[in-house]
Amino acid sequence: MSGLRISGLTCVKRDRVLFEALNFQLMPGELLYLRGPNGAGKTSLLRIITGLSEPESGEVCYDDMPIASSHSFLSALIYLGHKAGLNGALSAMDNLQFWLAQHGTEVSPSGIYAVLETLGLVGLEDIPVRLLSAGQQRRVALSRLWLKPAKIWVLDEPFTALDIAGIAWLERQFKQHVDNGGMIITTSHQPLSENAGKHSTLDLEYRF
Amino acid sequence: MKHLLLGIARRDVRIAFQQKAELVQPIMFLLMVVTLFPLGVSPAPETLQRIGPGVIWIAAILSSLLSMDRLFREDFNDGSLEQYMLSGMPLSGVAAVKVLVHWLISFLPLLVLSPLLAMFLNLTLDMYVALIATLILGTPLLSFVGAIAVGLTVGLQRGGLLLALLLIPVFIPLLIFATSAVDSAALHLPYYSQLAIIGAMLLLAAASAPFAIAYSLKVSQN
Amino acid sequence: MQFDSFSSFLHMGGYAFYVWLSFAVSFGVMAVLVFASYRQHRSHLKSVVLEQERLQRIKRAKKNAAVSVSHDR
Amino acid sequence: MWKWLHPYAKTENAYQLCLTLQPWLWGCALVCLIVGTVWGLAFAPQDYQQGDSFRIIYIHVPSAILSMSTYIAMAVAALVGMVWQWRTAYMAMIAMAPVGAVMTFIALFTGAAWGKPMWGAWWVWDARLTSELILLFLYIGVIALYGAFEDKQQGGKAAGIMALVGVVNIPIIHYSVEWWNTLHQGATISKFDSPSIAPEMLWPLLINLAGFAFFIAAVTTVRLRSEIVLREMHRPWVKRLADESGVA
Repeated sequence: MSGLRISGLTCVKRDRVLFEALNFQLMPGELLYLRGPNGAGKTSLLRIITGLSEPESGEVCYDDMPIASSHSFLSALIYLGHKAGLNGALSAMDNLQFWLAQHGTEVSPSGIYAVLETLGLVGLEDIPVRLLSAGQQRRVALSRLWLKPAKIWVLDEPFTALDIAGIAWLERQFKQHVDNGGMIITTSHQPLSENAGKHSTLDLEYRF
Repeated sequence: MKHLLLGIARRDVRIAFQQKAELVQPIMFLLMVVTLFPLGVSPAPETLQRIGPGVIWIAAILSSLLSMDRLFREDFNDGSLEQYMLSGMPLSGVAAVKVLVHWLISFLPLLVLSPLLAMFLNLTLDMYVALIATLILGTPLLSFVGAIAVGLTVGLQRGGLLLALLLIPVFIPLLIFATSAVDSAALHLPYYSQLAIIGAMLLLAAASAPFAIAYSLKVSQN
Repeated sequence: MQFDSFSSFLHMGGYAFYVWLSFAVSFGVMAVLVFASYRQHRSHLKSVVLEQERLQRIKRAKKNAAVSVSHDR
Repeated sequence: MWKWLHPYAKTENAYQLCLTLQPWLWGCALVCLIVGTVWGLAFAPQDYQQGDSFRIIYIHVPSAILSMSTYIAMAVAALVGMVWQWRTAYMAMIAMAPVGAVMTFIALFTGAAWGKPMWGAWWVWDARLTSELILLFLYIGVIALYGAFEDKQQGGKAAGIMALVGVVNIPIIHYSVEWWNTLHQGATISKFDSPSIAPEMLWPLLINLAGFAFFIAAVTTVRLRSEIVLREMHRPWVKRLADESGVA
């Protein structure tokens, strides 16, 4: 069955067990809200799910295939970490065009301009990214979600540096993506409002 | 393959040319280090000719250590490295392309500058021909092997000096063969065996380094 | 005139290569400097114009956004 | 003190001043350079020792002298900028740096080209050429430092301090290189003493010197104007200027 299945996942960082024997599933059309205090291992879990980090033990499968050997997993995935993944010397347009070239997705420049406009970045597309504010850089990073057709969104603190209007707007987009059969795992330092629609939660507690 | 070229190669070239000032710095460092030797040792043409090859190669290695750090550090710090890993492109391919672009950007100007260095150190024409041959074969080797150490130290805050400690011992064979090639050119002796050895080292590095770099990036990324 | 004929002037007492090379390179580099300076001046002026256009685009976008918000209410 | 200069601290007046001075500077530069070069190349007598190769002196000596004086002018501009907080002074300093670097390069190249027939090698570690090369490194240091800063205001101040440090070091470098050269006198064969200057040889040299000086001043005004436009980008008079210039 399609979807993400995590079984028996254990992660140890600097010989401190963050979580142990974690099992959960994420089905298409589901939004999973990952909650837990700082240092509970939320980011580490997300990185293991995307395959960036190796777990101590356990397995992450997509469509019943381990993600390391699954071809369709990476093309169906978008990961946005704490770092925006944008090079300061390049402009937002350049950064996104190169990112799309790396992921083998064809989007016309006008398409990119349109997405940046919906994110309220008109006029800021061609100046070096380092001149943008943290919130604007976060919006440029977020614009990737609508540039590459991907089902799985793995987002680490996507709301940081966004203003209130931005947060509400992003939550509505989550709801829309989930309704279209997408899957989202996200962490957030503030609870999701009802804009984001129904969502399941997973709690990680801090272990000494 | 197209993704690699369009996504990584053009991007690195674009970034490098956005910061033109940084392109010039390793070359000026090399020129200044070479200028120190006549002032420090002696301006006598014979002495300069004898120490010339060694001076140029040692200066090239030191200046490469300076510019080597820039290979992955920027991408690691701003998160682009994570996006490379999740882009479906083979990480070893990404590493190979980045190393080649880095060689083009920082070592090609060195080759262009080498006639000036040869003039400063009073090298004869045959010595210069040998020098260029060793530089063309040797500098990509510097880039490939250096990139492995850069991949390992990219996660550390102060990786610069540690990089030098890691790489200088590894560069010693290259230094020995390159300088001996130029010296035997000075004595009009054939130096093809030295070039062959450097070439062999280069081929070995070109074949195995990308995978080692990819692995070291995964290790420091984890 | 120090030289009896134009060809001996060009010959420059056997040092033609060095004299003409240094004069050519010197005036060449100076010409490049002048050209680069004027080009830089033009490009700075152009960047001012581009900056102004960008600010207009941002203002217009804000105005449209304000107009569209008022429609929603 | 210097009150009459103060209005030019305002960059717009400085811009207008450059505009008015520029044609005159270009005029004088071209006239002096043409007269000086033609006179030096064609009409000045041969040197009894070096023959006609000494004619390179008509470019080498002016550019060598002016490379040094441009650096000193840069340091003075930096000092003025620092003491009286004039932004225009810093901009003038930055405008001068590349011009001085070009002059130093010309002095180096012509020195090497002049040395080749005499010593048989394109480059000899002669005292004057070596200190000229080190001066080029000082220029490149100041330019690279300014380029490394994003905030041009801060970059100007940093480059200014570097220029002052450089100007203090120039005599030290000069005499230590001279001493180093005498130390290794046996080693090198550089009897680079300039030939005895007969009066009719001297005139074209002085004219060329003036020509080069006017050239430097003219290029500096051009570069200063472009620096002002860049640094005062958001000022209304610059916006008006950019529109009028029709560089759309």
